[in-house]
Amino acid sequence: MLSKIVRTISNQLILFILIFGLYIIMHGHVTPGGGFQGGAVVASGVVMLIAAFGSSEIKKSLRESHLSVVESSGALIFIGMAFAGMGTIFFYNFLVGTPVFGGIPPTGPNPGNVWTGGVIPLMNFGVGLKVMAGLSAIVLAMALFSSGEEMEE
Amino acid sequence: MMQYIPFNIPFVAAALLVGVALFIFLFKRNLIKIVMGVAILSSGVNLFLIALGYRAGGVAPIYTATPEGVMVLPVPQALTLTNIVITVSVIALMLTMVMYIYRHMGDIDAKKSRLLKG
Amino acid sequence: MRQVFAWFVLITLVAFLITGALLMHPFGYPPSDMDDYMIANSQAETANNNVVAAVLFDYRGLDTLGEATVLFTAVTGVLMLFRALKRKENKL
Amino acid sequence: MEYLTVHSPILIVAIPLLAAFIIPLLSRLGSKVRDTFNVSLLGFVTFLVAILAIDIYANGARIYTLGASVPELARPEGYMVPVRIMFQVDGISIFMGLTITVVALAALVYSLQFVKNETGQDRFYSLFMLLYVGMIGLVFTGDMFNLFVFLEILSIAGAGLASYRVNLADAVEGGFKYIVISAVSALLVLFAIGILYGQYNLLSIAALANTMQFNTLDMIALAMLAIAFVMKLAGVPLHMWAPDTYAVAPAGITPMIYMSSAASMYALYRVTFTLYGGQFDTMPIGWVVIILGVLSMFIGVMMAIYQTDIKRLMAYHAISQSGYMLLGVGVGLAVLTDPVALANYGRDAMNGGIFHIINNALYKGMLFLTAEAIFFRIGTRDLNKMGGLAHNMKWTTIFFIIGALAISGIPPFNGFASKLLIYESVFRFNPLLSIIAMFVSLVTLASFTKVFYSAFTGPEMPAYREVREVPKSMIIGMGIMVACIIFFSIFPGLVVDTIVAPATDALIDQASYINGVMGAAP
Repeated sequence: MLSKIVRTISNQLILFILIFGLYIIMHGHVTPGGGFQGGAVVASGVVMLIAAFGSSEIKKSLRESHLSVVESSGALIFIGMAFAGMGTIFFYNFLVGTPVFGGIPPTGPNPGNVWTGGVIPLMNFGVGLKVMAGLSAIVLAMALFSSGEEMEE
Repeated sequence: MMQYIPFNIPFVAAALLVGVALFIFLFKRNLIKIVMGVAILSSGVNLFLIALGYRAGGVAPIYTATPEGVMVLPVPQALTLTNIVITVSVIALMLTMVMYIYRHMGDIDAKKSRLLKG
Repeated sequence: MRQVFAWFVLITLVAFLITGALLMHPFGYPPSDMDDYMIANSQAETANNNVVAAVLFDYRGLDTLGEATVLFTAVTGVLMLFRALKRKENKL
Repeated sequence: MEYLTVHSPILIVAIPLLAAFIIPLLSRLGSKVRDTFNVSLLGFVTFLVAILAIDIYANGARIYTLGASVPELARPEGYMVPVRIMFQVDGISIFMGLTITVVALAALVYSLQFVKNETGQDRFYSLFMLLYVGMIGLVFTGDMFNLFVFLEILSIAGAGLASYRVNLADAVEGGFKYIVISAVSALLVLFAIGILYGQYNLLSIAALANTMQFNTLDMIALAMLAIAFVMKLAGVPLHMWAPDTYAVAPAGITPMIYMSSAASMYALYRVTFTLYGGQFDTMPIGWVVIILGVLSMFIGVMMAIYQTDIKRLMAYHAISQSGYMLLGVGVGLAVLTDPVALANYGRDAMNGGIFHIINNALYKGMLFLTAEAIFFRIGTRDLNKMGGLAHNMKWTTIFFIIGALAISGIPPFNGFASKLLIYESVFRFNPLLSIIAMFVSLVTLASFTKVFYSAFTGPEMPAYREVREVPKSMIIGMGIMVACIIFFSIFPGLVVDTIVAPATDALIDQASYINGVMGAAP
């Protein structure tokens, strides 16, 4: 556990990091970014918390089994979107032209519209969930192991 | 092709990074250094891929509020992103194993291990 | 002997790599048949401003699924290795 | 049914992948549910592989383009190069797919009891499915970068599983060695893909083969790909990892890791035959493959003689047997541009080499399982400490005898069928190679006789009086493989004609692979 200053500041900062990460995830189809990058940003926030509070403190509120469930669901969202296109073909972008994220941007440079992209924003969301949970779980498990704590099964 | 040599510096840099990594694999026996070698090898490959996709004077291949003009190739960027994530995964697993080896042997020098010597 | 051999291997490989690098297409002027199609059609086909995202999730979607799978594999592997060995007799 | 046939290439990959994601959630319902789910799911995938195989043997190779509007639309309409990822399943792919699926089914059934008392089983099965996905995707894909991604999936899953028994120091070290080798070889593959992509701006194997110019850069890329795949398949100068990793991996996983080496061998064949085949004179590459094969055969078996650890011994035999496959297919590769020689003996040599892949996967996998069954009951892999196990482990003994006879190429068994094909055809190419191959086979027999005598025969040892036969699921797992071995032994001609010959044709016939994607030749 680090000093009180670090703990207070990271407590405040985590909110901004989360919002920034979510922004990167949800705007992946319009601006640079996407699920992997945004997920990594959020996971870095979790790593900051682990560094500030110590892994045993974090373990009380964040268990790897929960992270594992979040990760599995993120992966399921991603592969589920791919399977949902199976009416035509695997990975078919079936939402283009429908009311849900179906807007088609004008060809050429344009100001950008979040309500476009078909399945891509949803896939980005799934990947984002998966990456943030996965990377956090890795770091948490490593921190717990090196501090000598036994993990649940 | 010889007249292009001055423009090919990024490719040469990538090749040298790969060479540094190969040097580590051939001469270093510390497990952490081997993991770093994998990271450097991966960086070399990433640099190579990204350099492949550059087009002179190109902008990022994103249409949102972008200036008119030629765009750099998008596929190498996707390949690089894939390779970065894969490298992160490989390194995480490698470090896990190194932690276990350290716990078992109290040392991370491959020369002291029966299996890893070769 | 082993050292000499290792140096020989290293120098040969690096020479190969640098030859390869020098023979590549001129930096900044790549061939671009496949990529031009993606740049031109990503907005119409995938309704997407970000061409890289279109490549990642649509044109080469399976690669991204594979990449996500690699990350999943690594996380599963790490958590499996760090598991408690409680139910076993021969603990660490 | 129609729907399943059309979409079976992707379903075979995607359903186990979905299962791997679900298993961590599902195992909260209890281990019975999870085990039933796993076995029935892999059974369903086996069924899908079977219907895809029937379709391919009837109607020829299949293309499945992901994300296009129809599966066969490899290129966008009116455009000259393929843009999307495609699965391209032809004779050799489905041959490997069948082999991998049979081995995976047996290994899964075997594992059910084997890991019953360990912790972390849900993740074990999740990784098992991912390893299967990696292998099957590697053999189905028609895209270079996709091949790299699947190579990484199988490497990481394999390394994680190899060090499953983390309480043993050797296990973690074996896994570490495997992952370092895998990471380096995969990154070399990626570098080679970068070179090819930079020159042609293509990633599809068929389109690359179509535009290949065979200049210096292509040769550098070929060298890198070959080094990487030989490293991964444990061919001899780069075989150091194999004994360590095979020896420590848990049962059920050793055959799977062995199959992932075979999948890398498939990748080597795919690159040398399909990507670099054609007009180019393949004689030198063929000789390189032949020399690698002979070295692997000879050095592998010579190292095996001295081993006292039963699984290390079998691992060296696995290296040695890979040599036969490389030898057979290498002869075919060397004469690829010579139609007369190809028809005379090249095709037979390749048939032998490819038939040996499936034979070897079956009996070698089975032998690994019997070795692990012994370890399961008596807790040691040291041959000097074993003895008299035939008294108590009857099934294991019978299975071991069948496997040992098959691997040594004793007549009624399937190992003899494929080895005979190799001997005869290689003899006409170069008699010396054939004599070496026969000699290696004799040494293999000697080595397995030694194992049999020291482990199974002799008086009942007092320490092992309480040893019982292994649990039922382990016997069933081994039994699946033995059933296949016996079937292949009785009908070798049928098997060669039905599944091996199409695989050979698919490797030789580069033009139809290209035409599948690029359309008829101009």
